[in-house]
Amino acid sequence: MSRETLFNAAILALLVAVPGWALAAGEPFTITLATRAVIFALAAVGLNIALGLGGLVSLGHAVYFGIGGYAMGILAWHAQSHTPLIDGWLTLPGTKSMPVIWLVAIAASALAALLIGLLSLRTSGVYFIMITLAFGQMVYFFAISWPAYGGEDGLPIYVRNGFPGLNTLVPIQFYGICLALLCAVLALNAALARSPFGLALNAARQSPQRVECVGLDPVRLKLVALVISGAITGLAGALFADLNRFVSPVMFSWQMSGEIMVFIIIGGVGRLFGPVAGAGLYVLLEHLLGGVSEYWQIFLGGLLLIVVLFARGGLAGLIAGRRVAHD
Amino acid sequence: MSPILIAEQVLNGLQSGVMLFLMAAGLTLIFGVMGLINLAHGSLYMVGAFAAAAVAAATGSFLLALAAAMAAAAGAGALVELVVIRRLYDRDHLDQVLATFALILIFSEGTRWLFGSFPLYLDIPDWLSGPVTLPGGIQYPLYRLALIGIGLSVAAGLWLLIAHTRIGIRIRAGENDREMIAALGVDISRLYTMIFALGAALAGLAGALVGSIQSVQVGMGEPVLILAFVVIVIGGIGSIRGALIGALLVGLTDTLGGVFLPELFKLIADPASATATGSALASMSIYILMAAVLVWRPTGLFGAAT
Amino acid sequence: MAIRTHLAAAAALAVLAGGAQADMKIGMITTLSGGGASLGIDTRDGFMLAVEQAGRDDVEVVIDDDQRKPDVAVQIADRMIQSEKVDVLTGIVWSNLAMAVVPSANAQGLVYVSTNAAPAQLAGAGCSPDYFSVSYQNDNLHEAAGAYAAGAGFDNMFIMAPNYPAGQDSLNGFKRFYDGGLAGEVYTELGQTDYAAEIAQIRASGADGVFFFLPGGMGISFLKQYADSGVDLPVVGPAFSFDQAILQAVGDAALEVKNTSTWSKDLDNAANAAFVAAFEEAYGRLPSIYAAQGYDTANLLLSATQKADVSDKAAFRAALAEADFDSVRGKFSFASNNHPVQDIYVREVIKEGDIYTNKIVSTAMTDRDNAYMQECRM
Amino acid sequence: MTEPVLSTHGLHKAFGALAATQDVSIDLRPGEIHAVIGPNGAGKTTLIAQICGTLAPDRGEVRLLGRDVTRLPPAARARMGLARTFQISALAMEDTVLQNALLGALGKAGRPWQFFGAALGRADLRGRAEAALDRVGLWDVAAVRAAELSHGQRRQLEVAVALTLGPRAFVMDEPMAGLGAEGSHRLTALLDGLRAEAPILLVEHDMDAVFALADRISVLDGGRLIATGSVAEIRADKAVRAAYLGDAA
Repeated sequence: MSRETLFNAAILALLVAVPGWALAAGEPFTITLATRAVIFALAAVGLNIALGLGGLVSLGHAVYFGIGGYAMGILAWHAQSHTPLIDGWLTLPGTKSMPVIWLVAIAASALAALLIGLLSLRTSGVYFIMITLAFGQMVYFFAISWPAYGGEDGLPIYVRNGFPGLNTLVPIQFYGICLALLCAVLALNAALARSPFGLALNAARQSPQRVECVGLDPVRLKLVALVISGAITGLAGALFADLNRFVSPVMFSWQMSGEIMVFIIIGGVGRLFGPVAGAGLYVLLEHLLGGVSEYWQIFLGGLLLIVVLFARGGLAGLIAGRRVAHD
Repeated sequence: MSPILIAEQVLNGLQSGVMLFLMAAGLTLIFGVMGLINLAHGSLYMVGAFAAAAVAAATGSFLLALAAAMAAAAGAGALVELVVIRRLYDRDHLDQVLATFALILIFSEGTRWLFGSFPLYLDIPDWLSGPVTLPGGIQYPLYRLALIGIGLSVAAGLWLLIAHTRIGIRIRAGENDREMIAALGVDISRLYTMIFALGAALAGLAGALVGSIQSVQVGMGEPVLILAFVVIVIGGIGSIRGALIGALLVGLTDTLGGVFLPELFKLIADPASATATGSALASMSIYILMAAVLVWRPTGLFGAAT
Repeated sequence: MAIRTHLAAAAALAVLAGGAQADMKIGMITTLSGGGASLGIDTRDGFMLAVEQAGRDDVEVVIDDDQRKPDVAVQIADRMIQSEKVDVLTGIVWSNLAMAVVPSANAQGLVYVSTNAAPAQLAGAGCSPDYFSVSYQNDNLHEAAGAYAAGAGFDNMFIMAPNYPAGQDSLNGFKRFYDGGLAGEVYTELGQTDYAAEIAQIRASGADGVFFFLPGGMGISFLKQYADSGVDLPVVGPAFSFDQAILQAVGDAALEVKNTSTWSKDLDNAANAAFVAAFEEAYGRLPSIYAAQGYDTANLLLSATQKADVSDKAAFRAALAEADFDSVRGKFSFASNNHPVQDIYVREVIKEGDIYTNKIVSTAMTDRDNAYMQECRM
Repeated sequence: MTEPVLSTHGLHKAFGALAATQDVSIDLRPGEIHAVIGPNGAGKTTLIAQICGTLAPDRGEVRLLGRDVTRLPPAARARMGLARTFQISALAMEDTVLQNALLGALGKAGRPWQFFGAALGRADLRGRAEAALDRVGLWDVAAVRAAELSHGQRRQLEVAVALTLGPRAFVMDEPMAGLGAEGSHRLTALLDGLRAEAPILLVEHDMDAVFALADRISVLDGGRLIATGSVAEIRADKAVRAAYLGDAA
């Protein structure tokens, strides 16, 4: 077993063990905290597909996170207020069913990623960063001023949505759902990285002209990566909204985009479990440092600087060592 | 809507455009010469405003406050360049984004730690306050006219600097070929520090000038930073001329969109919902402008073709 | 696991039962860092001043910083409910954070007493017997501004607010009691800092007065730019832009502006005089409306514990609804939807020595309740 | 005479006042190695960029297999059978030699939209990639990262990737650049055997290699084609000697 495999296994074991420990130690809130970390990790794994595999420095992933959140918010709000979602030649009701909400969240954020990708992938490098940031800001302003679903106040959902056969109101069961989804997406990520698509995408990141010269279209590869990435981050957004039983435009803010990226960097770019480690560490720091000082973000900033300047592999790089070639 | 009002709104658009230019010019210069994307540029804008507010409170002099703003921002810029930024020139954009994002956190919380959470007081001096009457009977604040004047002078100054001075030659050489300029015997790291400090000083100046008619508070820099990014994307990265044209376009679109879109919607909807919808759309107008420019010219109006 | 409960200031003030189980455990979620921290700090300081004055050793307060982020506020609420088993929640400054926390806290059976935020949803269809607002209903100050404008003879006002729900509620609240004409009705961008375009519209509109609702830095920017524009129409607004902390950053530009408030430091009653003096003594600054509301909230909670045990929820709610405490606002009672019935005043910004502050000039509304009682069925 | 595989007709490209390519017509016939030489700045790189589609000409056309491809993007030309190698190696440096070759095979197969199943496990792709590596002599370093290869090995890998495409024509941009005598010699032998597979348009500075390999030579100078002919003809051409060989000799 390589060190990276051990590192991954250790993180997974930790995630599985947390609720048991929390219940035994009489700290049930830790489960909520761990759920938050797992959902952030899911969002970051999504971004990592665009960033780590595709080299797309998207500073606008909060768009997909927020769209996922609003997919949940809008569907559940219509269900709880017993108003139809669409009322025209076709009448569609809202829903409180998690699987349906997830599908809608995935589809809606994938569509948004497709539209933003079509425009922003006309450029590359630093233009791409600025443009994704700008589109994020555009959606944020729209969400604030669009009155139909609460605008800046957001939408409260009184009761967490349901999942067949489970009681999602019990923190540990909701945590289980989130962890299972995270594992599924990690498996998907691992499969993608090894697949023919992953091979081509990986090459498109390193040398787009090479990919062109073997007859493949690097822009289309990146676009598909962005769509998959956005869809996963959207799913995370739906879960995040369910965790809080609330959505608001804050999910669209550019700071959110920055934070999702920070998770990856602290954990390790392009590493399968990097985003998971990063999100966990971030939530832990937020919790612990927040108790030490109101100005805890100074420490976060300092840590981030040190990681970027001196420990580029992030946590995964420190613990698991440098990346080795596949196979 | 009267011609006077329209003229006044155009002046307003112009004024917000030239202030954006001060931000965008530094960003685009730093990117053009050093290849660095600097998210912390908005923090330098904030540093300028806070320095100006502190010095104005201590001395009562507006000019001293402006000088202090530029000096503080240039100093902070040079320091950051020496300690952090110069390690980033050879890194990829991702590292640059993250390191400068970290700098935002440090600057913002550090400023809050030093100055507290309350907004600071900074006002325009008496000799620039009040309105003047322009030809055509337009009443317009003298201070805003002064802002337009200062912004355009800085633009002209930058053009002179780059086109006609030794340092300008070095900057242009640096843009084209780092190795060549090193071969010319120019101390490249000193040149970079100077350019970064120059960009920072412009941001600090903008922060102080704009801070005088707005609220000096933590986090004031980031909205401007994002607008400046839009400006640069529209104008073309690395082009000072593009930054000027882009800034004016964004300033005018933002101002005129906010005024005329709600009016336009009133033609087709009832006033209350027209104002709300029109305003919502207006807040998106500059991004729509950006998208349109991208479709037409992916590298911006004055960007080099790739 | 270390849990960040007692921030330094709170720890000094919170009266902790030495090992004994406190009879009432209050969870305070408020904004103590980032933009807007000044409001939360005042809320906390006013609240803790009342707790300290009461000298009760059976009341425990845990305080945490929501960073003005809804998700953080929800997370803190979950922790306080699940781990710390608080009896009551309070302290949230912002409506959007209140919307995130209050309904789910009520659904989990907790009483929430608001020190400030009181959005329309929670007063109308979303009202709850477990939710009390000690401050006002969000529309109140705007309604009072409308009533004042109508009474003062304005009949062509230019009205303006940011384009978000509270802004839309603001203009609707104003129009509810203002029956004159409108020279203009403008929604600005939330967080907008330059109002040159709107000021030009005001100048061209032929209005006889301006009503604006621009909380925080937006109000500072607008007032400074307005003062410099040479447009000298009278201005009226709700108290938020004329708060003690903000006024010092606006300076002369705010002088003589009329604003509506449920409280002012010169309000003439014994409880208020004692509060203002004690607050200045304890913290070395003048109290703001947020401090006054925090102080009243604490006193309301303390008064209810005298009458009922917090574990007997029905009795405790009834005790709260009686509002049997000395409010710094003088008379104070609850309407049927647990929002205040109170007088609302018109204040004017003045300068006392080097400090900008407010003085009451008239009463805009007497015994004002709110517009949403009909929609509230509980 | 047989139909040329690849040809340009009156290609013209200017950057501002500088005409980088002026009225260049050149063709590549089956079975030949056609070398393009010229001094620095003669317009060789610009010409290749137009042939491969990364740069659009101002005037003129590019034909591949009898079809006008002037407006087609590089990927489409590659799918038609145009294989290119780069002057500065454009490999995926973090990937292994085998993965780089697999990418070519994947491009040839034209189906990158397979999200599951390991690329390395695809027998068809792998067979094609391994055959190409074998052909250029990189079989024993298949598991090494491209970044760790020697300069000469990277050149060989470039050729291997081109081979996986099963191309109808090669365009090679200075494959010998930076190689030592031995590396040059090995690559020359490799290219020599390739012409039977598909003709090669070879842009090269190394005159020994050019004279050893080329069936025909075209000479560019100042963006113009000043001569085309057999090796002997070019050696004898006065204009060429004056413009180029004279200086070089």
